[in-house]
Amino acid sequence: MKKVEAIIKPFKLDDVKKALGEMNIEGMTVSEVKGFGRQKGHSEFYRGAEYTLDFLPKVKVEIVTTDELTPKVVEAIMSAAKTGKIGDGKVFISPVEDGVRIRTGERGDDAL
Amino acid sequence: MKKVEAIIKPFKLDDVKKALGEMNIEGMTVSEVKGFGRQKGHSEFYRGAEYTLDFLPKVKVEIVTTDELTPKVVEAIMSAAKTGKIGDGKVFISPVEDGVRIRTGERGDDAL
Amino acid sequence: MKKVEAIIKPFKLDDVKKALGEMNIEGMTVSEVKGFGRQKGHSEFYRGAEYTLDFLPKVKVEIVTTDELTPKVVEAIMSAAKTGKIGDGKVFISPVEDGVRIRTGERGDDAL
Amino acid sequence: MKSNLKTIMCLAAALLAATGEAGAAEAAIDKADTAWVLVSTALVMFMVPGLAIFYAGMTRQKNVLSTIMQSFFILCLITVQWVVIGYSLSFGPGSGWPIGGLDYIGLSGVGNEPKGTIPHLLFMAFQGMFAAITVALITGAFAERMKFSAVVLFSLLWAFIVYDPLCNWVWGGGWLQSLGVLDFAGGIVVHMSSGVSALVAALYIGKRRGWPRELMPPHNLTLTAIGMGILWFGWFGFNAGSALASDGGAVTAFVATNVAAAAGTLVWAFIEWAHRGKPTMLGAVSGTVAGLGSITPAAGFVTPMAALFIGLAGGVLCYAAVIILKPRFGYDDTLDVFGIHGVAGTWGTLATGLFASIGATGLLYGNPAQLMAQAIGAGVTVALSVAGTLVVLLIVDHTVGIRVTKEEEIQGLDLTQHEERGYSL
Amino acid sequence: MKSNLKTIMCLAAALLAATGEAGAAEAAIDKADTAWVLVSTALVMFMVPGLAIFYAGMTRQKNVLSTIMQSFFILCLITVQWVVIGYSLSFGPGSGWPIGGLDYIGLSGVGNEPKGTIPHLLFMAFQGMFAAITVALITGAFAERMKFSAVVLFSLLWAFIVYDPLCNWVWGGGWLQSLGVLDFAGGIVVHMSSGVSALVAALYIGKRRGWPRELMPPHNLTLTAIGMGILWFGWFGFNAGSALASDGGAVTAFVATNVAAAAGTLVWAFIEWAHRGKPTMLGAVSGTVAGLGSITPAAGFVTPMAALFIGLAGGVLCYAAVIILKPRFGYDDTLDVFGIHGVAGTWGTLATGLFASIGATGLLYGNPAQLMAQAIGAGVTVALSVAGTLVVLLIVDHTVGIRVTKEEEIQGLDLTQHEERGYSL
Amino acid sequence: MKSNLKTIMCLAAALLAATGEAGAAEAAIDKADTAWVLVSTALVMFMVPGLAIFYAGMTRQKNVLSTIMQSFFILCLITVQWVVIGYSLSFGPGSGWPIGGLDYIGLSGVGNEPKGTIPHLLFMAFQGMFAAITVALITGAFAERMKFSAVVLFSLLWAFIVYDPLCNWVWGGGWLQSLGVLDFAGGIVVHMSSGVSALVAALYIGKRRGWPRELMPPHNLTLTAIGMGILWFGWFGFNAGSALASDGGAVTAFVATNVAAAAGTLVWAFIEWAHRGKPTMLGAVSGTVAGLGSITPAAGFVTPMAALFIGLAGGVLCYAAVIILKPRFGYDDTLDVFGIHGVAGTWGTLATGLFASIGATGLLYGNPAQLMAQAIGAGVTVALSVAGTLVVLLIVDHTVGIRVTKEEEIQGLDLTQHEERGYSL
Ligand SMILES: Nc1ncnc2c1ncn2[C@@H]1O[C@H](COP(=O)(O)OP(=O)(O)O)[C@@H](O)[C@H]1O
Ligand SMILES: Nc1ncnc2c1ncn2[C@@H]1O[C@H](COP(=O)(O)OP(=O)(O)O)[C@@H](O)[C@H]1O
Ligand SMILES: Nc1ncnc2c1ncn2[C@@H]1O[C@H](COP(=O)(O)OP(=O)(O)O)[C@@H](O)[C@H]1O
Repeated sequence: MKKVEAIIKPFKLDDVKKALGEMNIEGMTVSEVKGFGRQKGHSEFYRGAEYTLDFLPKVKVEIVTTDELTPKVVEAIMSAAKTGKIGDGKVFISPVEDGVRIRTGERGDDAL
Repeated sequence: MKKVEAIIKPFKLDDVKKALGEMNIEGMTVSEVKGFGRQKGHSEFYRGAEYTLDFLPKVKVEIVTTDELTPKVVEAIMSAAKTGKIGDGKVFISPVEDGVRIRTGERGDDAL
Repeated sequence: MKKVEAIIKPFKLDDVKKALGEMNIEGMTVSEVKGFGRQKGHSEFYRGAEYTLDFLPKVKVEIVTTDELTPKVVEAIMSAAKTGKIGDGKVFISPVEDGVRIRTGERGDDAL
Repeated sequence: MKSNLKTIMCLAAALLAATGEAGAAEAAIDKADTAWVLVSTALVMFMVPGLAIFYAGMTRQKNVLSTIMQSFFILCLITVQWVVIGYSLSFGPGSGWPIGGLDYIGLSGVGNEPKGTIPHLLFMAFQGMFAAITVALITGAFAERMKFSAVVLFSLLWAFIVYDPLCNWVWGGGWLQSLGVLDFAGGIVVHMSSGVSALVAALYIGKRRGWPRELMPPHNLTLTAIGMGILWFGWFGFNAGSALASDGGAVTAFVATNVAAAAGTLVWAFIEWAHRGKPTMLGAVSGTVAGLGSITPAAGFVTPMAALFIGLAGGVLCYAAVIILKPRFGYDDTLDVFGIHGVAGTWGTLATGLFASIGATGLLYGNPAQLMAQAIGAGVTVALSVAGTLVVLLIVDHTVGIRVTKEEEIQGLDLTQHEERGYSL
Repeated sequence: MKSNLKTIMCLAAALLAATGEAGAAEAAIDKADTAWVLVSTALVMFMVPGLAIFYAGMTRQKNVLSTIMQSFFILCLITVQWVVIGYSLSFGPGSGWPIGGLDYIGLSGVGNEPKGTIPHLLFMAFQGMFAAITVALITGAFAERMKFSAVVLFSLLWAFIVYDPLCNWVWGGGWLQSLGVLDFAGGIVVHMSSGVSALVAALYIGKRRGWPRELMPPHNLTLTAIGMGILWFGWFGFNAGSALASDGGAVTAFVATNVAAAAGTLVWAFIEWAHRGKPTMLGAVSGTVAGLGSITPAAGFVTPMAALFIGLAGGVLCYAAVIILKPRFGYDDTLDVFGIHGVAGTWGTLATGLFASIGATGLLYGNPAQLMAQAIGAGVTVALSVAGTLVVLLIVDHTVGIRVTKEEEIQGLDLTQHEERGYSL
Repeated sequence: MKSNLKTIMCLAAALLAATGEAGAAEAAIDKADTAWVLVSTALVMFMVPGLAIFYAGMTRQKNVLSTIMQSFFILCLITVQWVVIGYSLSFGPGSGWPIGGLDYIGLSGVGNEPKGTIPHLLFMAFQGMFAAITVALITGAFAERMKFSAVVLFSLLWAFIVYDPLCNWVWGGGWLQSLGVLDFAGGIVVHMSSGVSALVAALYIGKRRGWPRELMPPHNLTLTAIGMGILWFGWFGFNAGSALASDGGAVTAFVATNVAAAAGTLVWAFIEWAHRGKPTMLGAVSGTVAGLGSITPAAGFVTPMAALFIGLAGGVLCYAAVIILKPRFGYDDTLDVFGIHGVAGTWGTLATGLFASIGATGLLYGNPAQLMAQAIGAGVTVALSVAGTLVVLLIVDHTVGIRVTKEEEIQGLDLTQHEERGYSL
């Protein structure tokens, strides 16, 4: 089992969800994060004080999936989230040892 | 060391916290996330526009713990978070290589 | 590749960012979390109801970096985030198997 | 131009009247009084959305819209009930027991002829706002757990069974008024009636799930602060408008209102400071309402210094009720309608019997009968509110049902009763 | 002291006039009328920030400040346009076709001499607030996608090309007024003109990116609730202030306003309840505006019971327009300016021709000519609004450009047009 | 009925007076004036919660309640101080130097007898609101870092040491008034005094931790927008109410206020647009306050076109102070009380000496002495404010201590001073 963790642009979330849905992946967890990277943040201006924010709103999508499906999930995310402009984000893959579905107690790949 | 990551229903957080407290686990980190899964979201209605939201508010609890305690932690969470209804959530276990307590510099299991 | 995950005090974020910037690490993802630990939360008082909150606002910083740089990253965070008082937080290191830059498709260390 | 001629007619008539017939003089409308009561009516209306957000800021986020909706909907519901029949039941010519006559149904016969020195229709409108806000006040007691259909039915029935009779008795020429009970702007009719009924409703419907074990902090106190600002502002119309004239009586009530509001705020904050170590903003605004509620029945009858004292004592009493009594008795009056409006209204009603010195005379000025009358008024109000509210609650419970399900309470009333959410930030 | 002497002069003059010269009587200022119109002018001003936050609560978070800024800036822009030239174009002595004269430019000749029974300058100020809010209303149609420079230019041009002429025709002694068209407080001049123009603008600028596929829930309905409270409150100045006197006419309008607002709210909520299963708060306040918009042209001419009916029907019609028509036709009038103000204004204008019974006579009271006049007024307003708004849009589009880029729309107008953010919570 | 008879008496008296004794005429209360001043008093009260949320929106989230609490608490504190002693010190019959007499302590002798054409008690209440808001304005300078106990003590002492004497000198029959200094509605007494004192306090207490290096964006500008709406609305009572009559003087002040507010807004936004590329909403509302502050001392004395100019220039000057001067001098006046109220008040005070043409004559109309008087008034105000505020600060610092600890500042004043939080969203 792997965890695929993607940091993407917020307005791409819908597309990513749809792409994953098409490959019958329906479980995922999403959170709002702030990204620091090469993409520069916007500036704001209040009564003479200018702030160039170095963080940008991003969305983190986490999907735990089987080893087998992992490459496909990564690919689906990549093509759905890509705009080709700086700040498109990253996908990280890391190992997961086990998973449990709380409701049923199912373990491993059955829990996904 | 393992990281136990549980996605649960928000109103179950208190119970989970209590269950973990009873086994003397007091360190944990909690964040608000949105879950996509089998459980269907609620619908909202505004001036003729109906939205069926496909995400649901969930809470993610992360506990880094020793290899030894891991199964007990998982079990404690499972029994505390279970309602038996769809959407109860998941627990994922993944490897952690090291941990440090910033204040003291302690490492490994001592840092927990 | 490793993921370095630090739970720190919110007002230390700037210092951590600066410390990492000095070692040319510019990519990171930050999220707001609530921490439960030894540090006691504040209390609030509303019309006779007193709440001692057991969670505290914390910031989670995630940096995926090369195996080589990992110890330096951890050290930089530790010295920047330290106040010496309870609640300074933790750093956890875990394995990451691969990373991809969505924009270019670059993989592995190139993606960082 | 037209109105100018009218003014002249008026003047001429007035002068004639002064020299000749007193009857004609009674019939004259005063335009300045009209202006002030127009403004006051608008101000009291504004209090209802003010109350809605004052309340809503103190609930949990998942119930913010339902809380607003309740007050706002009641404003509309009672406005229609009032023009159709409520005004007649309250002020229609009739026996005064148990209720006014039916002559004014559909406002028939209620036009711009004078009622005192203002148009009758304006008097009707001003009074209608009082009916609306009184009902809205009660919603604070059962916030976060009542079905919306139950709120609607409860409000309508309560207006008929409690408000209209009580208003008739105290203000509409009924028996309490004949008895000499004084209620300048609604200490009895508005605050006591809503406060006592709120307690009954809170006891009937039961505690919120998890209360008091679970944390239920106010979700957005900036709303509460805005609401407080509007309430204080509107209260000038409520109290000083109740003089129904732009004269010294209005000024007396205005100053008393302002001073008592300030006194209530300060005393609550200072007690909290002494008792708990820190003064809270929510405490301060709670004290404001306590002061305002306390002065309401007395506003036009007392000096500024008496108002200061009434506000101070009101703050102390309400503090005690909310911070000490409520936890002891363990009832869940969500937003402390009883602890603040009920207690303040009762205190103010009695205080009127003590301190009245302008246009009426209280105990301290040698008229113990007034205090007795006030006590009777208060007693009757408690009795009517308890009995009437119980009847209403039983009817509601056995028809549409009163409380949301456990699941709905957990998910919140906004989504389950109204299918919408307060914030999508 | 000074004003006392003045009063006496006044009285003396009035008495003289009553016995002697009618001309002098015309010239007298009534201080009570002045007080009421002063208050009303302030109330109408207050409606603009009320509208700003009413609107802003319904947009997405990234556009909250831009939405507020638009209404607020327009208040200022039109205030200056009005005193410099707009008032003259609207009310300056002139032919009435196509527009008033230029005598009052820079308010020359506009002082505290009487205009009716109030100072002329006050009449000017009161009318100026109407001009401002009318323009601000339109912004709801193109919210979340128009460049700020385009909003500014659009507003200024629209005031000249649509508002000032229409105001002159209906209220400034122009040809529609001569024709006998009735518009008590702006059903035609304010609501129809802004509502129809809003539809034209929404069609011209096109849908928001992603609409209606993407979710665009209101980001903060507590703002909308506060805004609604302010709007209702201010509407008393708008409608009852339009009597320009503190008299029975104002009272009639006040009561009609209140009753129609309540009726519109109730009917919208109940229809939603029946039709959708649950009443929403946003629906309720939408109904309030529908009721208020409907009664505006009729307010001073109808009985409370007629107002009740006008409000009810207004709620039904606007509900149909917003919930049924809009999805069918698929235009993106962001905040339903047409569906609510346009529809309500039109209905109210016609309803005036049906129900007028106080100071005017409608069809139901035997005067079919009034309905005909109203229909002509409505028709002309549609024609002028469509044509005028199109001209304005074309000018704006070909000079500063009308719509933000796709990137800017995604990032939001707050950051891209104003370089600031609503919340840093 | 009762008031009708009174009116008639009044009329009779007035007619008698007109023919006979002037003294009796002076004593008459005008009910329309009373209505307008009642409303105005309520409006000025409403400005305080308006200010509270205007300010609170600009602070960081952790200080939102403390900011609201400060203004709100001051309203109450000063209300009580005023009725107990402040009014006497300001307006009590006395020498005028350094302060009024003690005759009015506890409002003894202050009843509903006429003061001008309104009840004396109403005059007292109206003036009391000015005292309260002046003190509240200062809190913007030391927001986010002063102990609550220090705020309370500071406010009370400042009222005694700066406000009451200054009010006496300028409005209470004191020496500046005798000198002919004009201040229609508080350019000197309210805006200059609070603005200059704010600068002194900001310098004394020092910068906020991290300022200007750290980002401190306003946490919720929708609050600031609501606050601005309330402030503009209330300012009509502030300025036009200062005519103390419902007459042409009030209308003049009303129109001037509105025009200057609009002009200040437009000019700030356009300068920002030119200078920075984009106009901000916060800039726009800052310009509104600049325009309003500038016109305050002049409101009843100038034509609408002069008001337009005064507002424009006020916007330019305040923009320069806030955007250019403040960064250069590096003082941390958190919410720009000096840069806006101080600068606008000073400009308006001098502008009154230039543009006065109604009921007074300025330099441009041939009376250089007026400008001189205004300059003296301004100079004296600066001197008193600097000296008085320093004394107050020293007392506060050496008794309860002035600034929170570093830890408290980091955690925020809401939790550390009031043990509550603004939002639990
Ligand atoms: N090393 C990293 N560790 C964690 N998150 C990262 C890392 N590098 C980038 N990110 C995340 O990815 C986002 C996009 O990165 P950025 O450098 O802006 O553009 P790009 O993905 O086009 O290279 C960042 O905002 C940040 O949230
Ligand atoms: N494969 C997955 N990866 C990450 N999170 C998941 C995954 N599957 C489910 N989740 C999380 O668990 C929550 C509950 O899942 P759901 O399918 O609704 O019900 P159940 O847990 O009863 O099967 C989801 O809302 C989501 O946050
Ligand atoms: N075992 C753990 N797993 C996950 N997060 C933890 C764990 N222990 C502590 N934390 C996080 O670290 C924060 C600081 O821990 P705390 O015990 O308060 O102080 P200290 O770091 O000084 O020991 C906590 O608020 C929590 O967010």
